[in-house]
Amino acid sequence: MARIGDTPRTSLKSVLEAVLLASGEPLSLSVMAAVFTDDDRPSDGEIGKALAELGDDYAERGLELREVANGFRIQVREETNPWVARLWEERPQRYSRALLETLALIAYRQPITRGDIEEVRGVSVRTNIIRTLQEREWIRVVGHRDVPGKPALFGTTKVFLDYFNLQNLDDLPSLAEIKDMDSIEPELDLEAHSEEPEQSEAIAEEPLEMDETAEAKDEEPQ
Amino acid sequence: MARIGDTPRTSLKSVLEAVLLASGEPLSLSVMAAVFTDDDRPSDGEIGKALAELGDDYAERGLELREVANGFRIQVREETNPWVARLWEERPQRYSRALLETLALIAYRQPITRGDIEEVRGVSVRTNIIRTLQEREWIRVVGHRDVPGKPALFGTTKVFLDYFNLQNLDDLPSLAEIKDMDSIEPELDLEAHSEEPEQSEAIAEEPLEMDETAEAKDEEPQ
Amino acid sequence: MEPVNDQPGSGENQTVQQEEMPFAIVQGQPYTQLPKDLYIPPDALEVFLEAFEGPLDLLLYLIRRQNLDILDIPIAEITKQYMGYIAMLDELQFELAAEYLVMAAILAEIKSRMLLPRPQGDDEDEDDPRAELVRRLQEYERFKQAAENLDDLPREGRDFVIAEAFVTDRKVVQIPPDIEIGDMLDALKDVLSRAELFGHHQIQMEPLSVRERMTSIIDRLRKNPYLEFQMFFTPEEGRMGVVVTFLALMELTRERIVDLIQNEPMGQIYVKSPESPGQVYE
Repeated sequence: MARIGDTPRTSLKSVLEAVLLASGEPLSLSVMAAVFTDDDRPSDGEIGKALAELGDDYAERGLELREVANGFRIQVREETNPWVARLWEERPQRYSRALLETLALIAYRQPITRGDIEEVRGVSVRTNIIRTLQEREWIRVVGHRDVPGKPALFGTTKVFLDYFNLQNLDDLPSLAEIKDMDSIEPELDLEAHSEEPEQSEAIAEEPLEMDETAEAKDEEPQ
Repeated sequence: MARIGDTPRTSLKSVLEAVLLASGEPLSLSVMAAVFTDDDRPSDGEIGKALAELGDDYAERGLELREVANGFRIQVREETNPWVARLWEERPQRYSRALLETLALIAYRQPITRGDIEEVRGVSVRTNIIRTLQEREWIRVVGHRDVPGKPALFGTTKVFLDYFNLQNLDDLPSLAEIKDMDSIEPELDLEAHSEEPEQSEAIAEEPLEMDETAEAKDEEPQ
Repeated sequence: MEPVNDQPGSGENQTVQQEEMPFAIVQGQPYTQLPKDLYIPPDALEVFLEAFEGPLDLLLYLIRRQNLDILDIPIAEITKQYMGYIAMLDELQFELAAEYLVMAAILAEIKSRMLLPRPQGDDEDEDDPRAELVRRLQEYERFKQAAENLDDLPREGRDFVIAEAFVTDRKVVQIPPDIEIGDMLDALKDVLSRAELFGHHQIQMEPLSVRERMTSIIDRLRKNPYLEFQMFFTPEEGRMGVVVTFLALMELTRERIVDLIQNEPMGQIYVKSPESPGQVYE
């Protein structure tokens, strides 16, 4: 049976650190004292001294020894929390079609009221869609239309442009282009292109729009 | 927003230590990489190097960084366990020989059916043993043998390896050599032993049998 | 038999070797040793038999107890002992006996075959009648050993604990899903074709640059709700820029989003946000 201080790994400080990290919750001095046998039990003073040393050891690390109401615990420092918090991130499913349509209409017809969107879509726009788009900072209220009820006018933001890697709204394809496209995704999705080597070469030589029409033509003769 | 390496407290090593200790379960390299943003994500090589340094930091402490089947984790060294174990009143569960033998057969002989296990053990395997092993996520059904009744084939899981502190099945203690069948011919017995010294060593090496018989003799005179 | 005072689960027991653990408790007394002779108190038999993992385990015990080589079992002697156990077992009860009885039958069969004279000449090919039993015993013994080795491995919770630090704010963060620009355009295309289906909607869309300019004009008016008309024009943008701004202002006026105000003929034109109180710019 190992005894306290036989090796550095079983020094009082090492044992207290192991005990604190094993428990994962605050431990009072008396609980810490209780893990020792009558033969090797240190005094509260010795435990306190070892804890102070342990706290010093943690000065340059991403953790800290903290005394809280229930005793001492080792916890993640606020400074490292941004990374630690990402351990518990959850990525929910995709956005609904309704949200995408609403966003597209705001992008192409801004400034636009909720009523305008509903008129084009033929259905009401749920409030949580607007809220979600605002929370992502993709849209914002840019003003109010001077009609009864003063409805809010929505427009897109710089965050929206940055997210989609656009310099300005003109970089979006024109409506005429959209109507002519059989399927929009393959042509516009740059990542999809890079996965297919033949296509990415074509892109390197030509601007995006040219590439799109070229492709569309290529496929027609079949 | 703090960035990796701004201060010692947010060095890559410190962040990884905080993340490992916050999670309380093994983390693979890819999970560790996922706590960084695209801007500050280190390479697997950099993470590996930082983990190696972290492991060295723990050399003189009551904890260790271990690689197990599901990744890396920080755990209390066996040397400090005598004190740590006193944190909890409950004694760790003991497993019955029937359960351990069944688990050993599944570990060493996977994929294996319940019938195969019963053949080796010479007794039927109780259903609750299989259920307990499945509930602990130590074993799982990996397929079905293509014979009448389509019996389930069992194999062990990564959770099993993690629980027993192993990286992979190769880390299991090697299975005892089986003794040469030819030597059971009584006439050949002596020859076989003298000709193949390794064999008799193999027999002598099995400590358990020797122990038990020795003990039995010691106590007989009473 | 020797009762020992160690209660299972007492502190010192943890480091004690497996084979010294009491394997049975009879009338409150733990036993660390199996009986040395064949006499077993009837009420103890059941627990002893439960200490064995079946007939192979019992047979291995009998072989070891006499320090016999597993490869050279004196079948007659072992069978006699084994049958002794079975006899008592049988008196007591029970279903447990079935598997043991099968083994007894196997032993008896081997014994009888050993007694028969072997045909001369082909004894090389003739299997030793014990071969199958020995194979099974050896195989079982390997895994009995493996189970003990497994039990000796450091085990989570018993021999080590996973270290865990406290996290003050351990809440699950919802990461919003990503959107591909193509998804958005696909959605728009759907809306447009649906709107066309209904026919009565006039979907006129100005060039996006005009739309964008409309938003930025409103934005400027939010900060300063009363601005001179010409302040919206930047000569550096050139003719196209001027046209875009002009179209944007016209569209905003038409949609009653901004007001154009001229206090006197040929006077200064102001652009005013209708939200703002009609303060007069003097």
